[in-house]
Amino acid sequence: MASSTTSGNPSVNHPYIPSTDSEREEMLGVIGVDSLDGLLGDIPAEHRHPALNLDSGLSEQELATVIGSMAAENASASSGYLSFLGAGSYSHYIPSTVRSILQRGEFVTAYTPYQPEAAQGTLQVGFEFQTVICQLTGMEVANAGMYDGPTAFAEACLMAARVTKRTKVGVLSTADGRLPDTLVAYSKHQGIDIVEVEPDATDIPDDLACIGIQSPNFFGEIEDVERLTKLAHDNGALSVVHVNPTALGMFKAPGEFDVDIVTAEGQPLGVPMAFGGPYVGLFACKKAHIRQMPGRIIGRTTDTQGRTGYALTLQTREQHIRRERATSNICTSTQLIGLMVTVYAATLGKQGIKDLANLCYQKAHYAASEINKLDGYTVDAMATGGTFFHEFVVSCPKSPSAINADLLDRKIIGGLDISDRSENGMLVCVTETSSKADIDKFVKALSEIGASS
Amino acid sequence: MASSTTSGNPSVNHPYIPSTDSEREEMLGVIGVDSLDGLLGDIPAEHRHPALNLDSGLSEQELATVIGSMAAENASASSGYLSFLGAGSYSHYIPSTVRSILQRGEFVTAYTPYQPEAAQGTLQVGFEFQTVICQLTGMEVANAGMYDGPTAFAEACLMAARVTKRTKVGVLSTADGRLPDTLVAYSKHQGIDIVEVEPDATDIPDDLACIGIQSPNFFGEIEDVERLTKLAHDNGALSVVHVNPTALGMFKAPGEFDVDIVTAEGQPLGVPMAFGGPYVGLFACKKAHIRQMPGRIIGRTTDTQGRTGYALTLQTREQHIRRERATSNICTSTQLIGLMVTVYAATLGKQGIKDLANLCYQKAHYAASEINKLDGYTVDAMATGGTFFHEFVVSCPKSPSAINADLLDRKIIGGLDISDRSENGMLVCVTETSSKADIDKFVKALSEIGASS
Amino acid sequence: MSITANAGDIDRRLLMDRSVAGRKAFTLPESDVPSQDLPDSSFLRDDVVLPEVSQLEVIRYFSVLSQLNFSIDTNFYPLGSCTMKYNPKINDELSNLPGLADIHPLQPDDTVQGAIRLLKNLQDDLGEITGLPGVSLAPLAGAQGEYAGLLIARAYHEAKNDSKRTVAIVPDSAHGTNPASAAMAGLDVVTVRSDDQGNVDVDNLRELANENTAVFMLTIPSTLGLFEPNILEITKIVHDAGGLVYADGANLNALLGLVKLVDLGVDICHSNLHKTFSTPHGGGGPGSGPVMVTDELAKFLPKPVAIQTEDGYALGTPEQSVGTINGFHGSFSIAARAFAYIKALGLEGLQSVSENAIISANYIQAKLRDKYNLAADRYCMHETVLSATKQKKRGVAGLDIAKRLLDFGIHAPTMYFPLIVDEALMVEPTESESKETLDHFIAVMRQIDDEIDASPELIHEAPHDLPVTRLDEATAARKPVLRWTADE
Amino acid sequence: MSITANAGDIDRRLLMDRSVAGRKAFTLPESDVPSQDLPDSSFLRDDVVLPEVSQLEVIRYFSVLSQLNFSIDTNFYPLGSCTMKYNPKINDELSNLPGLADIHPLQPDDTVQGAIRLLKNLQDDLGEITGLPGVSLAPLAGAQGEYAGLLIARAYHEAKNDSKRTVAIVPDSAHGTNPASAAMAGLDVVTVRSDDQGNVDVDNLRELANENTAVFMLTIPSTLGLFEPNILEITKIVHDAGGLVYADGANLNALLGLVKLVDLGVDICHSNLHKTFSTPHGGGGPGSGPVMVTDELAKFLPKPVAIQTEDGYALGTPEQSVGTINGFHGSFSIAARAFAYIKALGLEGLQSVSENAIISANYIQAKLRDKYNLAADRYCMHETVLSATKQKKRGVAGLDIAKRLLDFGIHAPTMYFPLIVDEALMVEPTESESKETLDHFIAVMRQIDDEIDASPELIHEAPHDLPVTRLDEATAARKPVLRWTADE
Ligand SMILES: Cc1ncc(COP(=O)(O)O)c(C=O)c1O
Ligand SMILES: Cc1ncc(COP(=O)(O)O)c(C=O)c1O
Repeated sequence: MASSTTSGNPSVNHPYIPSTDSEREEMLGVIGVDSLDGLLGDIPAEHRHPALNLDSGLSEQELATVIGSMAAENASASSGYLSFLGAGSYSHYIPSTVRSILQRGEFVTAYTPYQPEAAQGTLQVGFEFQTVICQLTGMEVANAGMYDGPTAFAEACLMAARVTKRTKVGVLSTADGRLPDTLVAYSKHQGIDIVEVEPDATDIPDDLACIGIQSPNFFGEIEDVERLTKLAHDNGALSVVHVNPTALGMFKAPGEFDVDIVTAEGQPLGVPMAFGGPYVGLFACKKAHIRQMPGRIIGRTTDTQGRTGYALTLQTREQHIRRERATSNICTSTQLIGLMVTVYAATLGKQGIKDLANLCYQKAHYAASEINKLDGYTVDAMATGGTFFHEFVVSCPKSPSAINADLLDRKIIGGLDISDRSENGMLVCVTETSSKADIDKFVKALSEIGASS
Repeated sequence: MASSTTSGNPSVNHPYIPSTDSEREEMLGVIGVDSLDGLLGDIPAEHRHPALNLDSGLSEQELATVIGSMAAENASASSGYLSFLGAGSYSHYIPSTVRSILQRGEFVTAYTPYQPEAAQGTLQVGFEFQTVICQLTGMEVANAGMYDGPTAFAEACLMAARVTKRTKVGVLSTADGRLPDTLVAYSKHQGIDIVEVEPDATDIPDDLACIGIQSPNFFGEIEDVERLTKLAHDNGALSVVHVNPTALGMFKAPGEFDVDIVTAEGQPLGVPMAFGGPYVGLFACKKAHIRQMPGRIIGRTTDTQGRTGYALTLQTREQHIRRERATSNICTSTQLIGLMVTVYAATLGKQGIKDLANLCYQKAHYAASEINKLDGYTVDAMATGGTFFHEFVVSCPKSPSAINADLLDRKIIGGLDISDRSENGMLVCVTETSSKADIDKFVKALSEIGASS
Repeated sequence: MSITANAGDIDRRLLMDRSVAGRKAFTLPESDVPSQDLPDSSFLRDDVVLPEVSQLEVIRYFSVLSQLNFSIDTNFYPLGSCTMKYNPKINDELSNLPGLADIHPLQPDDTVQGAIRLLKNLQDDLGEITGLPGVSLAPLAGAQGEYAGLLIARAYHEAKNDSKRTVAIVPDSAHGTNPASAAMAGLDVVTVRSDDQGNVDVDNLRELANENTAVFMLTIPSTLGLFEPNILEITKIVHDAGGLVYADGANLNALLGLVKLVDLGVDICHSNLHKTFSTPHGGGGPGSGPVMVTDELAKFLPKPVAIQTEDGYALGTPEQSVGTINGFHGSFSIAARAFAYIKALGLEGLQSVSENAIISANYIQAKLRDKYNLAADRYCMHETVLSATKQKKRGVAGLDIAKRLLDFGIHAPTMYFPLIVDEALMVEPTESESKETLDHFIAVMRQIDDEIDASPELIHEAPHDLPVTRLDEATAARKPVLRWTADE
Repeated sequence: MSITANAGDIDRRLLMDRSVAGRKAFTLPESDVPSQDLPDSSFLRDDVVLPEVSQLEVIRYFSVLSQLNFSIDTNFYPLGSCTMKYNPKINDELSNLPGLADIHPLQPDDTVQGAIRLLKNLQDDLGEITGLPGVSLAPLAGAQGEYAGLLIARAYHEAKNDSKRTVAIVPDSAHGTNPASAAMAGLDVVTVRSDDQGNVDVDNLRELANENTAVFMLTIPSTLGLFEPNILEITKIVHDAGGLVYADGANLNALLGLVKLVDLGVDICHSNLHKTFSTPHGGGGPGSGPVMVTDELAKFLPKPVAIQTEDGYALGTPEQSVGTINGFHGSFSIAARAFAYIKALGLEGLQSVSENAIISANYIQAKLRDKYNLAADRYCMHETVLSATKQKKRGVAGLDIAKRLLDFGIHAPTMYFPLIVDEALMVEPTESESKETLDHFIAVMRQIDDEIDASPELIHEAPHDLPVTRLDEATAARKPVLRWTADE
């Protein structure tokens, strides 16, 4: 009889499933059916219990072997590779505090805090997160996080369109292609047009909803956010600035330039690169616009006894209340990554974020100046006098892809090949995780590879 | 002035030390001294602030590099080595639940539970631990853990001496040398004599406090605990049995043989090998002897509201109460390793411990029979018909140390060279962490190395 | 001023309020490169005012805060539609292996073969489970999966030059993300009614489906935890009208190995890996919402898609891809967890997941139906929607019952969803809770019903023993305080 | 039967009481080798009756239990003599690296060079800090370090054929392990009095030290948190009598970089790595208690000792070693944590540890001395011993005050130790707690003193809000229940 409860399959007793055969039997009895199939009457009989081509289950030890071997196939710092990739995902040292707090099951295995009485931990952390993002960006308000940087940027442009009631969005030509690409995917059926704006533009169409600026831009260079913001405002547009949060330890905050909306990829703030995700999008804006903000927002309030507490707020913007008129369709977001960012910011603190930005600056500039000395290699920003952070474009003596192939033989993952945007251009990124010895090894390899061309 | 508060040293602001210069200043003011030195008047001035030859502090990132490189110098499974070492420390798969619970700071950073109201977590786990040890060994009572297996064995022999009021201790000649060695170190100034007893002895001196039996013994073979216990009892001695806890998933428990005290190394139950420690000594005995037991004991009781709670009990045996008349000097013990053992036992459970013992048995016997087929190699237990578990002695065609050197070139760490106890003897251990392919590779290597002699 | 003596009454001050000038929790290494000139000071900012606390304060602050949460690791959490099941620890561990956590998304394919192989295997398994073989793991959550699916539907119609199909038909019981995603995709949302059994009103659907229909979005099983008895008819109506059928797979936990979505007539679906495939919810993400489609639609999938080539594995872009819906390749380390989950359970295990989830929900329903009304009085799938209308008449709302449950250490069910059920309490026990836990929940729910008459104030003022009582959410929204500020 | 509604009132049932036949939390792999014959059934046992629970139940059970503990990660824990300081998370992490955690103790030296190098470096640092260059990391805790030290003392006298030295002189203020270890080492314990200042009574010592004296055991600073002003005289008396001076280094936290023990005349000492060097206490271990000795005594050290050779590093046995005091090489992964701690702080940091520990203790003492008597009314080192004698007269014992502190989320100080102080409350704040935390503690201690008159029942019945109130320890000892049994 036991087998009938699982409809012909041998009933499986698995570590993730506590019920035993006799318990299943008993429950089916209470329900009043003979077998599971008695509960499945609504499923078309001809399609019930289809044949499936899946493996049998593995023990934990076997699982660890299978996935461990997949991990071992990848080249990473732990397998002895140096890497000079950046372009939106950055290698930074993650403090032990971040990993330690990330192991707290009470944070990891909770749901979105819809019941605030049972979620004050998540909620207070979210409020801290919003505070950190405001402090970093110099903005008035921030939400509790978006999916990632590019979607935050896309949602910011859509928000600018809502706020200005305009349908044309300008994006600076120096932005990472992933920003306009995501914006296109996010807006293509909403009648939004996207136009490219040059960083040195002195006028813009007068029907722009916003200028979207990445600074430091895709090439690592700081844009003149102040001037561009003024240009936007003069034309009734908003200024949307996408930043690298690490750079904010050193460079002026967008808030100082009257920027309207700031977005960023939160990954550099304590989040593993993890082949691209999950990350967290940072989103901050002027207080005037909060009711147009997408995403979850946590507010402070009091309980019936007058004690401070935190709760989700301004929920009428959200899909579960406003449905097709919501400011965004986002539901499950990135709270846990927000926790990582919050612990990271608390750990680095005022001095740490400054020291970190400086250290990254020093290392990247050292690398740039050493590379710039090499025959055949030019660092563009050094040639033009641009101010850069973290990453810079190297014009190489031959195709970056050929150079990268040679580098790989020396266990070096070179910079990003951006020859589609800049002739023989390689976008090189250096952070605090590269030692001088690592940089010197890279420079020496470039030199040798360049000479052999 | 700030520097004077730290007596000439620049005051250090470190992540582990929150006080700032101004706070130190303020506190010294409240205390009523000008500087720290005002508090150090009792330290002979000529010896104050000695020169010390120590490095400066490292940042966390640097620390991770320094210790990471030390770790990378060692050969382990993660660097691709196979190992067939056992002899008191065993490679077993540790379930994720164990590591996960071990990350709970509330367990890790608590003190010995002297304040039971604030330590019910630690205490209930300890009670669970005692239960697990009783269930495994078949004994009536267990303590909350000793330093490690050999010290537990030594303390058991000393306890037998107290119980019997005799001063001569017998230890089986087949025991791991670390057991009598530790016993010697533990007893040498207490007028205890240690005599060797052969496993097939049919009579023993009539003034023995106990026979100390390791089973499975050093060579992996099961001893006739029942007969030896009876022999001990017939002579007014106790029977002390040191077991391998993994073997108890399969082999009869000492409790079935009227054994008086059972000890074991707890390491196989979910504890990393960690170059030898920390481990946990398991200690169980008959209820009649509990007031002579060493170590911490946790008992169940009720609070003023009648609720169940747990507390340290029978503390009058311990050093902090009885001082020089205590049953042991042990204070800080191994509670956290006990937690690991407890989570391990709860995770494996009734079926798992049985399956594990069987799997180890199957693998070791497969390896033994394959090695036994090789020219020049003999598995002693297979020759004599002994029953073994986990490990077995191989008589090799040449010196095990020479064979091991060759094996190492193939990234195999061979069995333990025990040629001091058995001619050209190698003690080989195989657990569930060795796959058939691993074993076959080892056997093939032995075969080739044997042939090349 | 007396200090409150209560171990439960913890210090709620924010980090900035704990900050002391000069304290730190971390030190950066000294620079080992020759000192470089800084940019012009006009570029540089003053200090970022972040917390200045010690490392112990960081750990203690967040550790204590964590204890204020209910979570799967500590509580029964029968939150309907959310599938709060056990999140295996081994999955977290494996996804954090350096070889998976420390790889850059733009590394050359040949340096990340293991990672891409993992993605490809997961795509294949999800394709097999749903019967929809075109899979992209790019979407970062269910809602993004929906949006990607709708982009695909639009691209499909556009490719056929069928430009008038601008309507999404959505049941009144649908989750809010469905209409919100449809609106983002530029579709007009038309609502189809549910009948009194909680099923799609087939006649109403027949009226609505026409040459403007781009897509019909259906949650399977429905948000009432019910399987549409007319599913084949429904999908046929849509297909006959030239529309596509989108299945919201948030409830896939009920169907593993029991039925393939493709066999029901589904063209496109998403799955929330953070529900059915047990990746942790993290207090509100990160998640992952892969989109699965028929072979015919695979060419429209968002990029990237993992493919097998002659030399190994690669990330590719489908021919007519709807494009890039986010930064890189989706939630990779969430995908790794879901992959581990599927491998650990295997075919029989996955079937057992759904079977046990269904039995548990029906068991609760059977044991509570004399006390609580049901949204639909028939066997449910993996969740049951209770309706507290009888209790409401006796003076206690669904919300009060939800809050009262918290007092017993049980998380509240999903409240007031689906919108079509009065005083809805949607209970999803999942397969990973023991019968003992279900019995405890049942006993508590029955006791709360008794309390309505015996001691209603216990319910109205609940919860009693949590870090806060009910919060003033109205003021929070009217006068939003959204961050710490210096001048408080 | 009504269920108690209280989120704090958790289910305390044991695992065996949650066990259901057939449930499991883990699966072993299938065997991949040909099936082998089992031994004769006479060897085999029936099932081991261990818990049968699901994996979620394992995680939830232990997670919830953990929350019942006070700990450094969640509470101020000013437990005197125990040095409950911050335990850096990075140290746990690094000691768990596979290259350190997964190595076998009997691996050939050349396969574990990194591990032995770590041990050698730590030996050198401990030797430098104490000035005692002979170091063995073998002892598994402070008490075993003491025992090892006493074995060395005995070996030293024996080597000189000085067999009548069988007495250990121990102050009346000593920790219980001192006399217990001495007894284990076959020494007769003779107690030296403390004077009214809490110092060793030098005259009494002079009377006791003679040709039978093997060793004098002194805790430095003393268990009263005081530094012996006559230390040089004391050690001279012992040396003149031909005895050795053993320093119990449990309080070394006060002396880092401020004074070397060797300069005070110490011959042998131990250090508790789980105190001064910040390895976590784990709820009662594991610890590590290295023993440090003068060059002259190094040949007697227990084995192993890490040494540097021409080809690298090796584990060696000193010529006249007192032998093997436990299984392998000591608490290796605890040693790794202590090493990480020393490297993270460096010279200046270690000095700062002691300086700040001393300032914090004196600050508390200064702020409480008007309300509480002091064991000795002078500046203390890293801890202050209060005496609740004034409070006792008003009806409240030290124990009551300790329990009342728990209500405020503060762990109790060490009670009734040292034995020579009436109603002792030994407070050790450590350097890792902020001034704000100290101020909070001070305020609470003052408030409790006020409560004695205002509301004494609050104190007598404390703690109020913890998982249990005071426990019946008498019955626990009289009728011991030490394990779960089936027939309850
Ligand atoms: C039925 C249903 N559809 C869609 C979603 C949205 O999924 P996500 O939160 O992953 O974006 C949810 C999540 O709650 C849901 O329950
Ligand atoms: C003064 C003193 N000596 C010795 C010890 C014993 O050390 P351990 O607990 O590490 O064995 C302690 C521990 O509490 C102590 O405080």
